[in-house]
Amino acid sequence: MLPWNYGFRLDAGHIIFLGAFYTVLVVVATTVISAALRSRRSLRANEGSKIRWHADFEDLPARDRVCRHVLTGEFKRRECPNSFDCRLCETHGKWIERHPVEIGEDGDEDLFGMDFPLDRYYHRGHTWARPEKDGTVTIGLDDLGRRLLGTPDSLDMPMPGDRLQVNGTAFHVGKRGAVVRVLSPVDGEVVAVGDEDGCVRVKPDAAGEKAFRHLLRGTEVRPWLMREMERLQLALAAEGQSAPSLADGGVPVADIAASYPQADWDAVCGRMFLEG
Amino acid sequence: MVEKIRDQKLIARGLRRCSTGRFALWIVPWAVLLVFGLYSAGLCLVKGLNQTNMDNRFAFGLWIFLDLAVIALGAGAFFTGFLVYILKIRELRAVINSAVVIGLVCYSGAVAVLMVDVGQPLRAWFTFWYPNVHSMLTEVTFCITCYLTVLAIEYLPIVLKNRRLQDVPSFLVFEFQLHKLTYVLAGVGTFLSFFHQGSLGGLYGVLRGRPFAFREGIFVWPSTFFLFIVSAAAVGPSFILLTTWLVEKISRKRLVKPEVLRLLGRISGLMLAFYVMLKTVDTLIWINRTSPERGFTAFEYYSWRPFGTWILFAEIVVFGLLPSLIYLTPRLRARTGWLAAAAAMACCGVALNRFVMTVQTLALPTLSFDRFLSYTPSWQEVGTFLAVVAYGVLVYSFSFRYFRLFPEERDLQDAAPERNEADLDAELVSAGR
Amino acid sequence: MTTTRRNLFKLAGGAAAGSLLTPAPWRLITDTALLSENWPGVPRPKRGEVSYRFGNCALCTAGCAVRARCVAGQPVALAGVEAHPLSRGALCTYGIAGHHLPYHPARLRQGPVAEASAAVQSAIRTLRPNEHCAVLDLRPGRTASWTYRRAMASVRNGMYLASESNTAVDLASAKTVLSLGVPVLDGWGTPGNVWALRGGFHLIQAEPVESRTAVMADLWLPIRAGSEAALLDAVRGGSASDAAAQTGLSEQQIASLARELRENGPSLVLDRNGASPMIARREAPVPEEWKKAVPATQLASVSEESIRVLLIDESMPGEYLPWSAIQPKLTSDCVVVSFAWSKEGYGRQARFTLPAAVYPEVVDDIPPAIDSPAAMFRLAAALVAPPEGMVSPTGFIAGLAGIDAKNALQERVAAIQKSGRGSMFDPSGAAKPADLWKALQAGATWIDDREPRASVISTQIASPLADDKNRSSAPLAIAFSEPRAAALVSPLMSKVTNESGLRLGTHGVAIHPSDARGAGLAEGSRARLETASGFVTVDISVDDTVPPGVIQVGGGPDLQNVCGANRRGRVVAL
Amino acid sequence: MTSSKKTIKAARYGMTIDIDRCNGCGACMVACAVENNIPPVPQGGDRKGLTWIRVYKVDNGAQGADRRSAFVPMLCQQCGNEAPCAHVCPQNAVEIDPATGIVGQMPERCLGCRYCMAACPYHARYYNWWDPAWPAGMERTLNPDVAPRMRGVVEKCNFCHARWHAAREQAAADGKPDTEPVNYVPACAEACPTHAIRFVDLNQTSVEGFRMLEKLGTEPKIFYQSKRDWVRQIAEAPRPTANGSKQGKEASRG
Repeated sequence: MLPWNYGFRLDAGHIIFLGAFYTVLVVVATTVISAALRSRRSLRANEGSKIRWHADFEDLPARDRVCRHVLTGEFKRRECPNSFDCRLCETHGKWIERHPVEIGEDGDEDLFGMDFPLDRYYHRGHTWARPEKDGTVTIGLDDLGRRLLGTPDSLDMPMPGDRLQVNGTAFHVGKRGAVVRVLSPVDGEVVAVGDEDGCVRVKPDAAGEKAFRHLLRGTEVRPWLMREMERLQLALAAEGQSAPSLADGGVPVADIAASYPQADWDAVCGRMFLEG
Repeated sequence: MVEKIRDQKLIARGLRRCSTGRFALWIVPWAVLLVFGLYSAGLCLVKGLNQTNMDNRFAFGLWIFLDLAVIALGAGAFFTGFLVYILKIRELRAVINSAVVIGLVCYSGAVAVLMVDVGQPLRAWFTFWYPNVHSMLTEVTFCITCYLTVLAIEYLPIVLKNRRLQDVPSFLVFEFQLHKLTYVLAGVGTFLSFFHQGSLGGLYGVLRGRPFAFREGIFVWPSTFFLFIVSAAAVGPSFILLTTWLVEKISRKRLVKPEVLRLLGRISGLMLAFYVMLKTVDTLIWINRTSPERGFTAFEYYSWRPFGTWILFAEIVVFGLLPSLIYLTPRLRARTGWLAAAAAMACCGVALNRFVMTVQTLALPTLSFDRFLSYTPSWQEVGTFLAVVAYGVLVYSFSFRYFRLFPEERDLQDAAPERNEADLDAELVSAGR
Repeated sequence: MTTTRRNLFKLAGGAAAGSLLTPAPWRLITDTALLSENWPGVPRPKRGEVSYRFGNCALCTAGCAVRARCVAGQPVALAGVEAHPLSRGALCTYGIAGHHLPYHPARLRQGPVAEASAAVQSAIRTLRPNEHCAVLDLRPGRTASWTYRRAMASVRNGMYLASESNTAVDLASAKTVLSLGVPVLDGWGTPGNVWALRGGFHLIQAEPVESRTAVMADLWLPIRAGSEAALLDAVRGGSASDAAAQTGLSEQQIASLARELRENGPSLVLDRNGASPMIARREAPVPEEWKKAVPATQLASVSEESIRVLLIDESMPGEYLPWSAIQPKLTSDCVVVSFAWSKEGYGRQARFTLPAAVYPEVVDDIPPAIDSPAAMFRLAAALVAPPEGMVSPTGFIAGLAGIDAKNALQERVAAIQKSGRGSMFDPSGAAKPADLWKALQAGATWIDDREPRASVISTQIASPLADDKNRSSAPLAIAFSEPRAAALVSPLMSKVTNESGLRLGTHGVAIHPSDARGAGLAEGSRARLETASGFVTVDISVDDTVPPGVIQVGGGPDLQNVCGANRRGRVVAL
Repeated sequence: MTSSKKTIKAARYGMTIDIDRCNGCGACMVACAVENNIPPVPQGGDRKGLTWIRVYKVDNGAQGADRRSAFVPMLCQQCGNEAPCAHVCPQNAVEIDPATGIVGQMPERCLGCRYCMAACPYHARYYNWWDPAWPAGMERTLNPDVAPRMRGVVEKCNFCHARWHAAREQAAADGKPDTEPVNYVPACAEACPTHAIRFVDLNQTSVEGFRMLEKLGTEPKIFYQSKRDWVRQIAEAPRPTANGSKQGKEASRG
């Protein structure tokens, strides 16, 4: 195998055979090593949470990966290519230039008995972001999210100074053995935690419409929420529970978890908070 | 006590698996079998191969047959990988993970048995050290070891995807990056498999002293080289089909869309048809030229009970032509039952072929005054054989329980039979307006 | 710079990586291969300076000349001596591995010597007048035999039992040889001699089984087992039709056989108990004072229940007399002492079995073989030292009689030298060595001059054997396959017995598949072979070259003992 | 040693075996075992045995009185044209010595995969199924020139290669050109009491005779001789027999 081994002959056979063998070894080794190096690099550049979101997004069932414009019925079928970051999406850009989303007047909006104020942007992971006067942004769980988790068993909020990334983990909430990571709707640095309960004040990296382009707002909210209710139903149905269907106008109770004691809440929350 | 152990946290979110207790009940018998097998293998290692019923004439026995068969069945891993990553047939992503696990099981099992089978396992590395590059066995050894490594690396992402492990950021990231490069490994795997599947065939095709096995060659490789490649590629998908079907039956879950199984069936069927054609041609050449030239007329081989010509018929027609026809008949292919049956037949076919190549070759006398010998494996050999089976079942069971072998599984379990995706969308869209 | 742990790791890693680029580690691995060469449990042969020693094989009376290759004095290989006038460089299968015998696991290593001699002496003291103290000598014609005869002469009612040893066959002058189941080409005479003369005679082998001799014979007559006598009568002028009926040959065959024996003379007929014609053979000279020894007595002529003390010397293997023939001659309180290599043979019946030194541990002379018309005197050299506790039969028996036989061999040799008769073969090449004794110890052979006209004695052959009187109804006719009984054979004989089934082992018998099926036996199964004179446990091998109704038996003493006197037996599955 | 090999003019050692002179006594087998330190195997009969030369009893296939038998010593046929075994060994444990044409087996290199045994049409290769063991004390009779093989390796006839070395050293010591190991003869040929086995250098002497399974093209260097037609036919491909009964004989006898 090596030139100084007994019986080593440098004839055609050896050259071809060992050549192929060593090539294979080299290729395999390089693959693994480069994978290792790359991951080292991306860890350094703490893209950890981004990659986690990508992984989760990949694992989402096809039905949950649909483009926001499918929800609104504007497109027939489209799977989101940018893992819900519409800021990177030309299609979205072009589309909203042609027909911009009309934002309803401020004030609370009651959707299926849940409270979805229109003064804020909604993330598909059931968080909202509200730009404040001072240029900071408040982010928090939306009403469905709150009802899903009810009164959480555990809650680990970020520290002031922590950095948040869009679709990165904002905070973790524990409920009935399920620990759910809640996705952050914005990029930015945490400035204050919990002056409203379960809310975080963030100093965003970018301001203006573009910074919130990936979030749902105004008339988009209703169909999305409708879809979410459907998914909730599905998730519960998958748990063998009869869910409050829209048909009978059932309204999710304040603490949904409490009313489905048997359900594997881990699965339900995982599904609803877009966790793989 | 079993109830105490809660492994739910390890199970991928949203996948429904049986209770820990029931899982344990399923595992225990196999574990017992494995222990027994390891004991008998240990006997062979410690006391030597006199524990087996192999002898100077039957230098190879049950184990070599096992190796060849298992490696042929494990070919699904490389072939599916090839189809998914190189030919970009995305549908098969549904089974690729399962295929990798099967491949890993088969190959590691085969290598383990080989280590018991050789008289001086501690000298195994000599093959790398003083390789005789003209020996098919060298080719086999090199390729199989390399490919086993490749499979292990391909298996890694599947493991790292486990829910708990994913919580460790570095694992998560590494898995992500490695997954992006899998196509390279798939390519390498295809290359390696091509050669060792082939050289396993060559193993017997080159035996100039054994006219029953000897085949004329193309370049340095006898025809069996290519026959083995094709047959392996043909049966690999069948075996995946079969296992998937079995797992669906055992776990009483829908794991892949029926279309995927049908696709596997069609691919397998086409390859099988091709193989049957090649095999027939090869056999005819062998009967009419190769064998007579070396002083042996083919009918002599089949004059020894129990190896009559029926074995040839069974190999080519019953377990070759028939399944390929089933596969290629759309009406039958539509039925999962038929698919499974065809798959089973195809697997039997390749197993029979490997059996003929190994055992029958050695049983037939070459010297005119020598005699036909029969051989029955000793319980130690059988035990070792069973150990591999048990090992396979265990590894697969654990992988199935804790890793996501069938990415489509969750979607399928959501899409409850009464309401399917399409009208769900419709409803939502209408609701959106 | 400061050496942090990290740096150290880096250094180590770098060193390791770097060393991989040098041949050193790889060479190391290559050399570790040597480890597996001397695997634990594999014996390492001892080295030493190589020497060659000459001697003669004592396993049978052929006494083939042997050249032993010794390493540090220990014989590791035996070969024939080309130049030897009789054995001509040939060694038989058994002789080639003779140097293994001292290490045979079944060898006797100690025995009740004191008890034995006490018992014998008391028995002798209380001998009643009509009772005898007898020595049974399995290999007559040796100097030791003379010692026994002398000893018995001085013991009250002493008796020396042995078969006739001073007759020979003149194979050289024979033109036609009819062998009735005698393994002529497989150890009957001196292999080298027989093969050298083989071209000179026409060999007709009449034998139920196609033995190794039959395979090589010019003509093989597959006669029915036990019909030898009938065939012989026919060729001697008896009615061919009866013979044809009994032997299963055609009358023409018998007729042509008879004609050939008549016309293509001189012809020779061989049989397991003798030959015709046989010629008397002078014995090598012995000292005058020995002559007043008792003569040899044939066992048959001994009266029943008259032997009170029986001392059996089976230390040198020979034809085993079946115990069933011996036993009637013994008194109820008979003391039987056997000097033997192993428990095989008479060990089972003797009250005391004393361990005797085995070839090649003792210096002993070998009587001439049946195919040597002239007397011979040669010694089996002692190539290895016997272990502790071995009993010398001559010492023991001479001790009983109170005679001194330590230097019997030298005295005999002196007598030979004095006679001035004979010629010498000396492997070292000296034609007429000064010191005969030294030369003989170094492997030389003394060969007597042929008598001008040796008296021809026609022994009666093809004699009906013991149980033919009361025709045993046992289904199987016994046919011997191995030339002679060796109590011990080299463990390596398993190559020809177990590992290839070429020969039958000391307990091997072969029967036809149909008989095997009948007895519910299969290849390799153990069974009990029963004859009128007892039974023995045997290993069955199924062989369809053995005709149905025949059982071919191997050469172990037990088999000889049980089958020697019988023509029929049966096998019973165990 | 390798250096002196270069000086030696290549020999092609072979054998002629006169089947008509072989009486199947088995002396060759025992002599071989003695010379090459081949241990007696504890069990397994003729199928797990170790005997580099094995004498088969063959017959003309007739039944009853017309049946005639002969003995055929089978040893490694020392194939001259890329020996099947040498070709398949994965780690060069089988090497053909260009100086002698002897197909050599290196037990210390052998992995015990037994591929060579499957490849050999003459079944002349044997596997050490057992640890080599001799009765107590008998190790003293081992030949110091040949290292006993360990369990789990393949071995076979190498024309008593140790004797070849010894003979060459002897020749050198006697001042003869060490190119001719004059008194080199394998143990079996030396032991054969009937001189049926003769050892020859095929480069020096031309021999006639037939070779086993000649059509396989392995070019064996063992030449068999016989005047009997049916004996010469045994070298051909198998005589088909549906029931193994006839062959069953060799089952028991060789």
